[in-house]
Formats: sequence, C-alpha cells, structure tokens
Amino acid sequence: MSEKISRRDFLKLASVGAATTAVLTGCGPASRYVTREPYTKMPEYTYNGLSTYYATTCRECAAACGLIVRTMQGRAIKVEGNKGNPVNLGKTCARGQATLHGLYNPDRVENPVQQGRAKNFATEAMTWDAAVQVVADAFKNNDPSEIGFLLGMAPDHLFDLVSDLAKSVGAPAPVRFGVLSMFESRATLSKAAENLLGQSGMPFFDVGGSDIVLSFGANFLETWLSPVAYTRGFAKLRRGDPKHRGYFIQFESRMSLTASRADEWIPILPGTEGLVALAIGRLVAEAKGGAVPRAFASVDPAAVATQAGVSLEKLEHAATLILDAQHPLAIPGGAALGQSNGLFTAEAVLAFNALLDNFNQTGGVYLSPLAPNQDEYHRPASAQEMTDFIEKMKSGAVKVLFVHGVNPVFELPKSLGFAEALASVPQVISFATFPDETALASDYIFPDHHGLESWGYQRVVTGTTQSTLSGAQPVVSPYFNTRATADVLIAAAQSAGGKFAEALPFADEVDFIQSKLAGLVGQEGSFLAPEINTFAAYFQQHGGWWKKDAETQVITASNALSKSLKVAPAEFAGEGEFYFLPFVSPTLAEAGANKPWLQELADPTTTVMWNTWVEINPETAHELHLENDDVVKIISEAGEVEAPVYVYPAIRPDTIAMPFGQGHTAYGRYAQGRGANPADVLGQHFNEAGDLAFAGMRVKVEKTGVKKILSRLESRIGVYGEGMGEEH
Amino acid sequence: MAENKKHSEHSHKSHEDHLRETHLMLDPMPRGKMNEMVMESMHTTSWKFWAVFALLSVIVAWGLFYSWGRLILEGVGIAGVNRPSYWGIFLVNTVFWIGISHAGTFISAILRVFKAEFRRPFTRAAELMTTFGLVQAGFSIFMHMGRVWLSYWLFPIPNQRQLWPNFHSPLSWDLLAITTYLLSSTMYLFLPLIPDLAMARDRSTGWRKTFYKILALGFRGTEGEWTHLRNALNIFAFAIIPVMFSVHTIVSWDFAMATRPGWSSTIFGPYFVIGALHSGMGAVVMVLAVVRGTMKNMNYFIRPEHFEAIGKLMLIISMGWAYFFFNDYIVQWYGGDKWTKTLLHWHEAGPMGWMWFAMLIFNVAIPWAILWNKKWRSTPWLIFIVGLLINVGMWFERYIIVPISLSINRMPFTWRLYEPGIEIPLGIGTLAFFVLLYMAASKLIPLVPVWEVQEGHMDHSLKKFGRETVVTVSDLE
Amino acid sequence: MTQERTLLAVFSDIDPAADALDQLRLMGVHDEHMNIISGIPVTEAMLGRPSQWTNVPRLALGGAAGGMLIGIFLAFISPNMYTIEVGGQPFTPVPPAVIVIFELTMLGMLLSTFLGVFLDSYFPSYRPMKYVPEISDGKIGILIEFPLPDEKKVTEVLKKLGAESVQYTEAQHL
Amino acid sequence: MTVDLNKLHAVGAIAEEAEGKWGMVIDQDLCTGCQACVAACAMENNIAFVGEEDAGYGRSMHWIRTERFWEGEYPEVRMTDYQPMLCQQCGKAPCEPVCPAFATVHSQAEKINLQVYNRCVGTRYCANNCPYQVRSFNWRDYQDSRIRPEITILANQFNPDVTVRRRGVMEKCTFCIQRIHKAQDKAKSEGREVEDGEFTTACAQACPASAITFGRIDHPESLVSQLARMPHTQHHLEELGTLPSVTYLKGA
Amino acid sequence: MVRKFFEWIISPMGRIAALIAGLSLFTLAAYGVFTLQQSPEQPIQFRHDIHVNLQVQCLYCHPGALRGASPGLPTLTKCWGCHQQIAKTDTSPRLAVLKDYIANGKDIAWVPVAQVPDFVHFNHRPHIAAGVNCEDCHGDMSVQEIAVNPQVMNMGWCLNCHKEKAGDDEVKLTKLTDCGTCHY
Repeated sequence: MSEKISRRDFLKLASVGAATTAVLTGCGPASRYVTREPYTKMPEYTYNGLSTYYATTCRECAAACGLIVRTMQGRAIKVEGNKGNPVNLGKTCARGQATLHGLYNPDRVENPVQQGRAKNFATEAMTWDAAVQVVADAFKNNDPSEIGFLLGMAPDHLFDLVSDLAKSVGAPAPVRFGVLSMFESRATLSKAAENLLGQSGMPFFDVGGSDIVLSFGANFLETWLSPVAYTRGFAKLRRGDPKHRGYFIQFESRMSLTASRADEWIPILPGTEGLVALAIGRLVAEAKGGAVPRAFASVDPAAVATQAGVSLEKLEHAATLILDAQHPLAIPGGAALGQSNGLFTAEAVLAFNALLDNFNQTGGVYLSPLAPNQDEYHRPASAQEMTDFIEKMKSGAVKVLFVHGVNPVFELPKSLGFAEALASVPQVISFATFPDETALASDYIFPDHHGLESWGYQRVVTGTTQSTLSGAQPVVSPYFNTRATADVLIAAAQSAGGKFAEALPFADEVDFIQSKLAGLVGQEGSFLAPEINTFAAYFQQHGGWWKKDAETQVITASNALSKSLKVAPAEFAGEGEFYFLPFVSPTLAEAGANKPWLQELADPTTTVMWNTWVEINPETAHELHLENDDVVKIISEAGEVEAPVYVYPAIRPDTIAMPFGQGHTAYGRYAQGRGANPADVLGQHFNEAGDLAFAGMRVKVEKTGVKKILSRLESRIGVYGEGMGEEH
Repeated sequence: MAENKKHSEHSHKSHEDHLRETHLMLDPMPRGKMNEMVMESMHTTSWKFWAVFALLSVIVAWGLFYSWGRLILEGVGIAGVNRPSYWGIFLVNTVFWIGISHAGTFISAILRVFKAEFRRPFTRAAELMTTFGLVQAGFSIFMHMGRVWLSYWLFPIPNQRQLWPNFHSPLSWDLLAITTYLLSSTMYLFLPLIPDLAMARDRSTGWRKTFYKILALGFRGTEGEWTHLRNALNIFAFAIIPVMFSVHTIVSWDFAMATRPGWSSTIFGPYFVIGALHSGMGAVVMVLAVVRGTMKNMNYFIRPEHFEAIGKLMLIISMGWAYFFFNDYIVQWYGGDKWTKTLLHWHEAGPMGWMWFAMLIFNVAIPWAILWNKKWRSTPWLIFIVGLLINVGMWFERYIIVPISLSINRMPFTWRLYEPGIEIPLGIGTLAFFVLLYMAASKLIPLVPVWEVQEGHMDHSLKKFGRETVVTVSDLE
Repeated sequence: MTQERTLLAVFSDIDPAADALDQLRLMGVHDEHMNIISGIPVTEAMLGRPSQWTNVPRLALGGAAGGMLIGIFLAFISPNMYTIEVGGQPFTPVPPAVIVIFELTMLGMLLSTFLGVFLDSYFPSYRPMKYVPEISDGKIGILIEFPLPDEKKVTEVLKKLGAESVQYTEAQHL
Repeated sequence: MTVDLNKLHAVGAIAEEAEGKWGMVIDQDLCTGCQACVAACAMENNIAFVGEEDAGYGRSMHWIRTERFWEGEYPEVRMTDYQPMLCQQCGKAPCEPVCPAFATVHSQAEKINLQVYNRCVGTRYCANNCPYQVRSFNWRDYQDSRIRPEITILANQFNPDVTVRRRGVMEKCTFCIQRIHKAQDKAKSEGREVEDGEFTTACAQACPASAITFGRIDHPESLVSQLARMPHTQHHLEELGTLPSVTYLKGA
Repeated sequence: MVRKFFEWIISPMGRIAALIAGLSLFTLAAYGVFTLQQSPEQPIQFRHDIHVNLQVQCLYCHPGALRGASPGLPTLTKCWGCHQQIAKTDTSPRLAVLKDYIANGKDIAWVPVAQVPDFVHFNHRPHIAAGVNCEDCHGDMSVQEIAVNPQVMNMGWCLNCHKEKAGDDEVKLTKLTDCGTCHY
C-alpha cells in the first residue's frame, strides 16, 4: 500500500525526523515532495481534482435507500442520500453513512481463499479461475436437489439470479434470511395481514399522515423495516401540520430509542401488548357508541390494565386522545411480535386499526405495493423455516451450500444449531465480503464486491407507497481482488455446461440485470426510456426506477372486525425472575460491528460505545447489589452470556434488556472479541407464524464479581446526579 | 547543675553570650575563615550525596526526559487529560512551581527593601529556588502543550506571515510575564553572586578555577564595581517586586479570565500571590532545614533564629491565605449561581472531597497550631514538616482549582473525573530535576552570600540600655 | 616601563586604610591615581573618597523606555499588521495592552540594569589584572599608580599606618 | 433625562444579535437521537475514531453529539428531548480571545468561528473556555498509519477538502466550511449568489427527520431565518453573551 | 585541561576556530534542510520548454485548473494521444520511457513540484478567474526544461499577492486575508 500516496496522505508520510521537520513546516510532511501515484488506471476525467457523484443503493440493510456517493480520484469519499429515491428522499441513517468504512475496511477478504473451515482466516490467495472452477465443479458433481443456497436480504438481483438458476436446474429455491427481519418478525406481520385481511403483503403504516400514533413495541425509529422512511414519517407527525403536533404513545417494557421520543411511554408487561390494544379498542368502541365489535367484546379493560401492570386511567387517556384525533394509527412491531403470542398481538393491533377505520387512508395502514419487476412478495425465511433448513442440512440432504450476504452462525440463536448443521454439509462456499463467522466455517471464501463496488438492484418492500426499484452501480472500481458473485455464478454455470449454462445465458452480471429490467422499458415512471440501453443508463443515473404516484394494494377489511380473536397469553420459556428482551442496536444493527465509526457512535439511549451492556432497572439493581459496570451472567435454558450492567432508569423492574450486534468471534479487528451476543441465550421457541419468540424467555441474572467499565459518551455525574444529589 | 545553669542565664555576662551564640550577626568570624567554611561546604561531598545524586539522575532521565519524549511522540493522550479536564497536573505543577519560585524573590527583594536582617545568610538559597522553580514551571507548561515544537509561535518573533501572538490571550501575557520573571530572577541571582564567585576563584584550583574565573567575569572588588553592583541591586530589589506580583496574578488570570464557574473570580490575583508565598516560604524552610542538616558548616550560617523568623512570616502568610480563601469562597457561595454552587458542593462532597479538607488542614490548621509557639517554630525538623505539609496542601489547592474544578462545567452531559497518567512520572521528574539542580548548585556555587553576611556583621552590635543588653543594627547602606 | 607599575598596599581594616588614604593625599597622590579594592562593599564615605559615578540608573531608565516602546509596538501596532478578530474584542484593546507594556517595560529596565553593570564595570574581562587573592579574605587594598612623589616614603608611611604588605604589583591572570 | 442604552454600550441590557451570516436551527422535537448526523459529520470531516478506552474517558472526537438527560424515576421517568450539541459558532466566542497563537479566530468573511489546525499549538485553553464543551482534541495520532496501520486503507475515504489532523491539535465543527467554499465558488463561477438550500452541512443533509436546517441567517426569507423566528426558540447559555448562531426549537 | 581549553578559546586563534566550527555546523544543518526540500526525480524527463514552445497550452494538459481546485496531471492516454502520431517518439531515448509505460500498462507517477502543505486548500479556479496567469506563480515554462518550483510558496508570499489584488476593496481584503479562506 505504501507506494499509493496522494495529497491527502501527506500527514502519514512524516518519517523518523517528524519532530524536527515539523518545526519547519508546521503540520507538514517530512519531505516537501511526495510521489503522486495513480490509484488505479483511471480515465482522464477522474484525475482532475473534481468530484464525481454516482447514484446507487445502500446495502447496509434491505430497506433500499438510494444513495449518491461522492467520489474523487477513484475513491468513494462521502455518502449522501438520493433525493429522488422515494424511500429516503435524500436522507440517510448512520449505518448508511458508515458504509464507506465497510468499503475501505482493513479486514475485507482481499482474494478468493480456500478457508478450509480453519479457525483463523486463511490469507493464501487462489486465482479466480480456480475459484470459478470450484463452483462449477460443485454444480456438476452434485445433484441439483442437493445444492443449497442461503442468501441475505440484499441484493435482490442476486436473489433473482439464484432463484432463476435453482428453478431451471431443479434445485431447491434459495433460502433467504436476515437477522433484522428475524427481529422485525416479518412473517408474523404478513401472516397477521393474511389472517385478518385475507391479503398477503407487507403493511405500511403512514406515521406521517397520522395525528396520534399508538405503537405497540414497534421500534420504527431504529432498525424496523425502513427506519429512514419511518423517521421522516415521525418528523411529519410532529411538524407536518403547523397547527397541530401529532401525539405518540409507545407501549413497551423498555424505553427504546423510539419510546424515548414518545410523548408517553407506558411500560407494560411483555406479552400483553395485544390485550392492551384490544382494551383500548374496546374503550374507544364503547365511547363511540353502538355495538362493540366481536374482536373487542371479550376483553375487560380493567382486568387488562391490572394484568399489564398499567393504570386504567392511562388506557382511558389513550382512548380519549384517539377519539379526538382525525387520523389515529396503531403499529405492532418489535418485541411485541417476538412473543409466543406475537401473531395474536399483530392481529389485535390490526383489528384495532380496523376499528379506527384507517385502512387505505392518510395516516393509516396500507399494504405496500409490489416493486416494479416483482410478481409476488418474497417473504424472508422465518426462524421456524430456518430451523427446518437446518434440519435438512443436518440430515445430509444438502451436499453443497452457497452462502451470500448473511451470517447465520452469528445471527441465529446458538440453540438452533446452525454451526453444527454447517459442519455436516460436505462443501460450503461463502461469498462473504468480510471474514465473518460463517465465512470462516466455510471451505472457500470467494469474496463478493462491497455494495458500493457492485451492480444490482434492490426492491423496496416497504417504506413508501410508490412502487420502487432501487438501482445499484459501482461507484469505484473494486479495491481488492474481489469478484461479483453473480459473475462467478454465471461463469461457473457456463463452465459447468448443460442446464446450468442454459439457466444463465448471460454475458455477465450487467447483462442479467438488464434482462430483468427489460420489462420496465417503455413504462411510465420516474423516467421513460424507449429501449433497454437508454433505460439502463437512466437507471444508473437516477439510482433506480419508481412509479410517480402512490400505488398501494387496496385492503378490503370488511371482515376484520367481525372476526373473533383468539386471546392467547404469552408464554415464557425457562426459569428465572426476569423477562429477557434482546433488541437490535440502533447504530450497529446486523452488520455494523466491523465499522469503526459505528462502534464509536454512542448508543442513543445509553450512550455506550464499543460494547454490549445489560439494562437493568435501578431498583432491581439495588436489590441484586449490582452497580454500573458489574459484569453479570445471564442464564437461560438455552445458554448463558456475560455482559456489564448499565443501570437503566427506564426499564421495567422485571425485565432486562440487551442489544444485539456485538459479540463477534470473527468479522475483523473492530468486531472480534468485543461485547456479547444475546442470541446465545435465545431458545428454540417460535410464535404461531413461525417467527422466533426472541422476547419470550425468562432468565436468571448472576453477579460474576468482575467489573468492565463501559465506555459512555454521557457523564456519569451530570446526567443522573450520582454522587452529587443536586441538579440533574 | 541545672539550677545553676538556669540561674546563670540571668546574669548579665551570660545573657550577652547567649545573644552572641544565637545570633549569626553577633557571632562574627574573620572573613578568611568564613570563606574557608563556605568553600569547605562545597568541597565536602559524602558518598550519600552521590548516591542520592545518581538516584535522582535516574529519576530525571526516566521521569522527565524519557516520559517527555514519549509525550511528544505519542501525543498528550498518554496523560490523563480529557474532556472536560483539558488541563491537568501539568498546569497544577506549573502554578505550583511558579509559587515555589516566589519565595526567593520575596526573601531577597522584599526583605532587602525592608532591611530585614535575618534574610542575609539564606537569600541565595532562596533565589536559587526561584530560578530552578521557574525552570520546572517552564517545563510543565511546555509538557502541557500538544505541539510543543511549535511553541516559538507564542513569542513575538518577526515572521513572513506578519502574524504575531495574540495579546488578547492570558496565556500570551503569561508567557511574557514568566519570561520576564525568569530572566530577571536569574539576573538577580547572578549579580550578588559575582563577588562570591570571585572569592571562590581566588581559593580554587583546577577546573573549578576556570569555572569560577569565567563566571566571576574578572571581578576584583574595586570601588566602581561595588558601586555599580549596589546600584543595580537596589533597582532590582524594587523593580522585581511588581514583576513577581504580576507573574502570579497573570497566572491566576489564566483561570480568572475564563468563563467557567468557580474560576471567574476577581480575587484570584491576590489569592494566588499569597498562595504562592505560602508554598514558597514552606519550600524555603524545607530547603534550609535540609541544607543545615546535610551540608558542612551550615549550622553556623543557618540557625534556629532564622527558622523562627521565617516561621513568623509563614504564620502571617497562612492567615492571609485563609483570609483570601474564605473571601473567595463566601462570595462564590453567596452568589448562588447554579453552576458555581454545584462546583463548591463538588469540591467538598465530590469524590475528591478529602483533598479539599486536607488542603484546609495542611494550609491553615497545622501552621496555626504549630507556628504560634516560638520554640516549636525554631525547631528545624518540626518546621520542615510544617513546610512540607503546606506544600502538599498548596499543591492540593491547585489540583482542586485545575482538574477538579474543570470536571464541572455548564454542560452536565460532559462532566467527568480526571485520572492522571504520565503526569505522575513527569511531575516526579520535575521535582527530582529541581532537587538535582539544587544539589549540583550547592556544590558549584557558594550557597551563602559571604559578602552579605560580612556586611551584616559590620552592621550589628550589642548595646546596653541600663541593665539590658540589646542587639542594634546600624544603617550602613 | 616604570610608569605602568603600581603599588599595592593591603590593609586588614577600614580605619588604617582611611588614614593611609588621607596621608597619601597629603603626600600629593591624587585621588584619581588611587583605587581601592575590597572583598566587602566598603563605601566611599567610609574611606573619605569622592563618590563614584555610575551609569546604571540612567541605563535602567533608558532600558525601561525602550522596553515600553517594544511593548507599545506589540500591543498596538503588531495586531494591525494582520487584523484578526477574536471574540468580538477590538483589535487593540487597552487593558491587555497595559499588561504587555508593563511586562516589557520591566524586562527592558531589568535587562539594561544588568547589562549596565557589565558596561560600567567592563565585564567580562579576562585580561590580566592587578590583584591579590587576599582581598577576598576581607583585606582592603589600595592601588597607587605611578608616578609617585617619593616611593620609599610612601611605602614607609603605609607600613607605619598598618599596611600588611606594600609591594609593586604586576597584572596577572586572576 | 433618558439614557440611551446603545450609547452606553450596555451589553445585556438590550437584546443583542450576533452579526451572523450562516446559521443553523435544530428542532429538538424532531431529533430522534439516531446518530446519523454524527456519522455523516465524521465521514465528511475526516474525524478520527479513538477506540473504546479513549472514548470512555471523554476523548471521543464527535464534533456533534446528542445529549439527553433523565427526569424522574421509574415508572414516571422521562427522557428529555435529544439535544444535538455542536459548535454554536458564537458571535462573541469565548474560545477565540484566549488562544495565544490566533489558532481559533472569527472569520470576518463568513462570520463563523474558525479553527486553524496548522496554527494550533495545543494549549487547549479554547476548549476549557468553551461553555458548550464542543471542542475535541487530538489526544493521539489517531490517523497516523504508523500507529494505526489500518488507516492506510481507511484513509481512502478521507475527504481531500478537509485537513487530516494529527496529534496535539484542537478541532471542532466548522459548519462544513469546505462546503460553504465550494458552493460559493460554484455560484461565483456562474455569476450568481448562493441560493438557499443549494447546499447544506453534512449533518443537516443526513438527518432523516430533517431536524437540522442550515442556511443564511442574515437573509430574512431563508428557511433557517424563518425557523429561527419561531416563538419557541432557545439559544444555549444565552446569559453568557456568546451570541450563538445555532438556534434550538424546543418542545411543541 | 579545561583551563587550557578556556585560555585557548579566548585567544584570537581560538575565537576564529570557534567561529569556523559554528559556521560549519550551521551549513551542515542548512544543507540537511535543503536536501529535504528537493523533489525526487520525475519518472519521465518531461521537457516543458519543448511542449510550450510547440504552442501546447497549459490547460491542455492541466485542464482542472480552469474548473476546480486541482489542475490535474496528465495521464498516459493524454501523452500517447499525441505521441503515437509523432515520429520522434520512436527515436528519442527520453521517450523510450513513455513507450515502456505504454507497453507495460503502467501509470505515470508524476512528482508535483508546486505544492502547498495539506492544510492549505488552494483552489486554482478563482485565481485563473481573477486573471492570474499560470506563469505568475509557476514561472515561465517556455524556458524551463524539467519543471522546478520557481519560488518559496509560503504564506507571506500568498498574502502579499492577496493584499495587492484586494487593493482598497474592504470586502475583498477581508475575504482574501481570512484564515478560513485557505485553512480548514
């Protein structure tokens, strides 16, 4: 690397005599002169000191926010939001900003390597020709039915390519999984929609158009579904109408970032969210007069209040506010769905929305439109389905497994046994960009480009009412010797010949993408192109293609209210005095742990940096003789995990919470060996829709006697008044 | 026997003897012999001296130079400073050493101006402290800086940018004041040293001869030379006093000019000056006790009467310090500003509250308890301990003013404690360097201004008023 | 050659030295041709000598004035060479200027006082000089320059008045 | 007899306005504390990350941070609104006069508070004197590849328009002065004035809730001026007379 | 020993020797600094004088100067665009390097000569827009063989010109002497 020196690398060049020469030149270099090496062979126009901006799509989560990346002399310098993209309208979240630290991460897989399931990352490079041959051999030497594909939530074009390939050759359809979707309980949401409305699809909650929002555990300002879009909605809720500021109540056992922005945070017993929704619904229905719909008839608000540990007045107050509101809205989500009765909760909240009569209304509930080149909504695999897949792997029915864009060894609860299942698969080929846990457990790592070096597209599942396909293009040429997985698969399929070659008759990835875009040529949308080449050029330039107008699926919710809901109490697995609440870290999310600036960001609610913590109510902590930074052991029926205590003033005394995102055993220097993974204590429990009941555990807490000082941005003196007894 | 002795003390003759014994100025000695004694004190070096010297050299090499090198190369991060305590022990030490340096000027200038005769044998010992203390203060300031290699920007040097230092900044004033003070106190140390160097030149051989010859500048003691010297010393004695006051006042302004709760106080100037004298006198007493105890012939020059006199001064200064402290405290307390009150509470009840109480005990309670008694304050080891405690107390005072007060500001989100890092070896290093310089100086230059003591011998005599014999001083100068 | 020789009489006390000076004056030795060297400051008045002229106070004043000018330059002129606004304060505020001017005035004064001693006393001077080391042991020496009215008589008188030694002296390395 | 307070320069007796050019309005009711601004700022301005230990010791280099406080006890506990705290670009900045080297000065052209890195000698007086505690110091050579070899790769992301700071230098929010210059340069080359909303700071650009607005505070019709005239505005520590350029919108 | 040295050093010979020793130390130090300020050798011995005298405009190879901060240094494509049509390319030994680069597909690692430190954000565009010619700062390239920096580009040099150009225009002077104009 040392010969690649540019103007901005001056300061790094000061050599041994730095101190002496610095006297002469201020902060200047040891030598006035440096050799300016070109970064790569680049065309003339990139070499004149002017920035070039490229539109692409963010790959830090699956929400498909559009990005404009500023590049200069072949480097990506800054990520900005794409103002055209209907999902984010020019805005980005912290993770999107830090995607550059993924691109220029010092711990990327730089070459294709034969990992051989070694404990440490293998660094000896193979050639890409050999790599393609390995993939081709895997295609040829196995029966198609024994080939498994495990894909992440992004990118969609690769999913399409693999789906096409699998379909053509008779392989099982690719399994798609993402830890965010696990914590979002997507299966539960769509199942509830199906049960109650008779329509499958992803509901979209128009927070911005509403004037009172009741959120039942939905952490929509953090990582839930499409955080940037929902945050914009939240801003509109507050300031959209200059005369009326929208009101927001959050029911959640812990004050999350979302709850902290609520006007009222009501800490109810975990698992009672559905009941509370029904109780408020009943109060509303009664106040409105007329018959109470069947769905609500069976609940007794007073009893529910007692059960949920909240005063009836609060519920009545919420009901009053709803009655006064023009566009009330209720959102189910987060930990409320990750309960054994999650499906009931989702149905109850949707029924509540039906009672409020806000389907297809401003400030109400929509079903998200399908993306432009999509025939149906492909829901990611639920945890139950993943368990089935794991069983399949264990049974030996999978002879070769291709993994891309997902890290199940880390993300899935240990109790599901993915790592063991992986060991029983004869050949595992990973396309990971980073040496994550799953990649290390593979036979080969054939690194894909980073998202900013890649072609592709991503469908917008939710986040906007416009049907949107967000386009991706490389903003810089690949920094390392990586290759697009789509290209590898195409090359390997052609090398394997036969039906494989027939399945992927494309020159390369771009050729494939254009074939998928062909259907949009001539359609009215964000731009109109008469033929595919023009379309592809515009597609790159605009960062995607989207319909100009909102186009949602019409919900026919006539029978939603007439249905009787089966009230299911939440069941908690295991023993112990605490409900265990894992939540996704708002700043790190699923894949942020290896980006140093994301680690350095303070968690919004606790301001902890670079580590994992356990949130415990001050009273409880006092009872257990725990103080800040005491390392505790959390023991569930499925396992145990250790992390330092953060005495958190806004959590139920019977609940402890822990963020997901850290605790990597691999994944580069910034992530490895840092913090703990709450997934280690999660058991094999699912709700009726097959999603993991991640919040349905009871745990014991044991003091270990060890202290680990958590790095906090906040003061330990000024914010709580510890040791001072005055002000603040 | 004892009774006899007691009785005999009342007799006229033995009282006179007693006066002569206790008062250096009444106990004259031929100049030649006195010179001999001073030279002997410089030449007599025990193995203990060298052992301590070697140990201190190691400490200086590690604590000061190695640690400082690391500090420069790795950045200030290896020290304990953080947000919000951007200033740490470096500034504490700076203020502390400048405080120590005040004693020299106080003793040799103010006491000279007021013709306090007891000053004579130890003016030089005190002036050496001024210069060496300022060297440590300068070190501490430069250690504190993030990019010390650019510190020349702080001095008004003509440059192609036409950019001069910012004289709005108290730090610029500080730099000017400390430079002025360092230069003037060094000159003030050197001028009265010339005759003694000439003396040493006349009585040495070998390299010492050359050394003293260079330093004595060819002084012979002609009438002209003495006249110029005396004139210069008079000017210095008067002019260096305002400089001394200005230095510590400006140091206090570094704090008082800031918009921070607790710092923005108009009384900080005199409060710092008296604090400086407090620690300075304490340090002088310590040095004198050590010099008297370890160096040959020094118990002739430094006698309990000197400790007694300094002890009285210390008592007065301690009272003054308490007065200013209380003045500062009650005004801040009464003002009732939210942040200031928080800060005061933090001082007393915060995690470092013990330091606040220790400061009051060491600076006020202990000196008051011990120094009122003439006998106690004449006892070298006892007053040494008092001096030591005062210095610890004064260091605590600066520690409370700098890092502890910095923990509290108007942004409670950033409040944070300060934990020293490499400041500790560096602080020990400056202390060791101070002692090392002093030890080297004690072997190289006459610690006692022989000519001034001799001059004093001419001034003093005994006179009888009726039955009483008293000491009288004539005004020769 | 004889003109350059000097007679050095060493006394151990002030009174005989003062008497000797009176006698010498009576014998016609001019005050200008006599010089006293001593190890402690013996004032002119003690010996009845005319008072010495010294430039030190004048130099100190001059230095103070020079320092003040530099201070004024730094405080009022240098900020105008590159005008930079800080904290809404004027470019050349008076209160800080007082401090700058004060410090530089004092520095100028003390530096020039110090240098004044050097200038007036011709320091440093490592040339050979007429001196005996006993002076620093508290003796008082009278240097009498030639030509003398009567060398022998002078020596005798000095001896009689208590001179410990009277001898011709040559410049030597100190 | 009436006394003209203006003539007496009775600062504080009459409302004083900073002679500002650029201004920022932060709507605390919208801020969700999501840290997007912090990340965007870090990426735009080559801010160093300091690692776990230093970050926990108050040495993090965030130019903008979201503060929050707690009120009350469970279950009536309340978190105050998130309060993004960044350099307030004071009209009368306490940090400026105390720097002995003129390293932090008031830009007479842009009316903002500048930190001139190459002039900084690291006395840290400015940070002490900043009532908002928004200055961050380069405690170590965080961005030196000899100390952190991985910087060699991460440095590809560095913004060439912003100096990479080395140890011993103070730094702080610059209102993205590089963007100001760029926009002004572009406008000048096209022979026009910079339009409102033509460019914005990195934090404002990223903020998903659009809680941050940046623009010309001296143009009454700009969005930021209109917001700054709203009734529920607040300047932090106004009583110190620092005349901040950042206005906060509080509550409903 | 010490004494003898002292006597010698205060003698006239000694003083001269001390002077010589001091001077040589200073010269050595100055030379050390000087070597640090020398540019490394250019990969291609590019003759500015020949090209300028052939009427090649500065902006042809450094087009960025007109539009942005950095003027840019020409890449191989630009060189080869002309040189592949020139017969001399095949004969000149100096151009053999260029052919070698083309043959091996290497890029040219130019050594910029007119540099300002990293903390100075120099922008070419406004300077050219203000009517400053290239040669005002870079010297007359029609007489230079291998490019060298004609002057010390320090802050005083920048400021002198800025003050001169601003003249009596207060607004302009403010802008052109503002620290934030170049340092951020």
